[in-house]
Amino acid sequence: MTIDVKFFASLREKMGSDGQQLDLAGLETVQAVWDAATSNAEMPVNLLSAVNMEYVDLNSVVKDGDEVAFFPPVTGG
Amino acid sequence: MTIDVKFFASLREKMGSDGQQLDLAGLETVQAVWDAATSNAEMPVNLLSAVNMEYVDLNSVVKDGDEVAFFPPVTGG
Amino acid sequence: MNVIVTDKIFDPWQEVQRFQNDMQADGQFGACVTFIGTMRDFNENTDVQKMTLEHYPGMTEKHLAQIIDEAKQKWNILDAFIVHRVGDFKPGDPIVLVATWSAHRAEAYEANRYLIEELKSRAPFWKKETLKEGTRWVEHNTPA
Amino acid sequence: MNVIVTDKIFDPWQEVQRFQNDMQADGQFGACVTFIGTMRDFNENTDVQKMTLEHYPGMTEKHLAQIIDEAKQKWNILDAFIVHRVGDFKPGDPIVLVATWSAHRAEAYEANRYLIEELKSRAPFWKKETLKEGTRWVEHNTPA
Repeated sequence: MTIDVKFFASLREKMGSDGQQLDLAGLETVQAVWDAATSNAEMPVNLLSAVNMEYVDLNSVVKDGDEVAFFPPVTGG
Repeated sequence: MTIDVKFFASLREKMGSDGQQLDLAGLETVQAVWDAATSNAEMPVNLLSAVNMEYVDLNSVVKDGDEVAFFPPVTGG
Repeated sequence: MNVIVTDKIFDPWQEVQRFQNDMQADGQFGACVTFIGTMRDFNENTDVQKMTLEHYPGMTEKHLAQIIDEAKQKWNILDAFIVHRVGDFKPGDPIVLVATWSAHRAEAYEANRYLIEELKSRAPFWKKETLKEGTRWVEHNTPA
Repeated sequence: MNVIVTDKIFDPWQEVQRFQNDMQADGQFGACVTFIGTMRDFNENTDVQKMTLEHYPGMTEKHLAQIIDEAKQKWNILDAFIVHRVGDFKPGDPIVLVATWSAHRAEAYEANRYLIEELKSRAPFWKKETLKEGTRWVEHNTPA
């Protein structure tokens, strides 16, 4: 299945990329998407994740075509 | 001494007057000013009183030249 | 002038912008909260056609300035501004503007709320409504 | 449109006036509360010269619309409006406008505060400040 991965803000700068398309096999979680997208990089404390623009936790299961985003705490307003 | 009495809003309408100058003798209170200004009319519940534009209670003593105002609960804003 | 009492219709957005420009505090405030009270066409389940707002000239301004001083002592705000109209109103007309500026949002919100609650309980204004069946004095403000 | 995310400088007073005119609810609301967040020239005791605000297009608008829906369920408000700018800011520039309208003041205040607190904790925006000595990402918002 294909997953669209996105990085934002300081995480985007740290990764040197705003994301990528991943091809993953079988049942996967958000944590597995992170691991695949970052070659098992250590996950920053306070990292937030969203699937299809809704906040999720790392154990959420993703499906083909999902957009999975990772980003630091939000600071708008 | 001379006291400048003022009535506002529904009280002004009820009295048919926005006030008057009173000549009073000796030490007087706000209650006494009311009595003299209204010929001992019954005082409305919730009536507010001010001397020289500061809220006071009915036992406050007035002095020559004071402006004494009576009015119903305020409803601004 | 932190307090304006006027018998002319006013544009609250223009007033707050003008006051803010005059503050010359750009970059110092992170938060501005405004409250605008507007005449409704109903009150206590009755249609209201017109309203007349009476005040006690002098005492009004004095107490509005006092509550602004109190708010400045209680909260770390840069400034506060009150405009209150008197005279004859039609539904939709602005009655009062309360604006507060501070570095952080909590102070601007809390001071703003304080100002309107104190204004409503202490500033000598009185509303008289014109209904279909005649007129009535508003007897008390609704509690906060 | 109850939510606007724009990369252009905006005049919060013009926006709120335009939105209120479009509501065509004159006479129905007695209270309008607005919050305007503005860029300061200091943060955490350091001078800030510029700021860049990044967002997650799509997710931002979705969550701003969600919190407005929540506020409308929690409080009896007539309407609510949020404008949030992204891109490059200089001190004094408006960042965000939150406006709420209701018949009585308590609802407009409470819904307004709810909207800005939820926006700050949930809407995907990120601030990066330019200081004299370089740049820094703002790591978290100050609590309410």
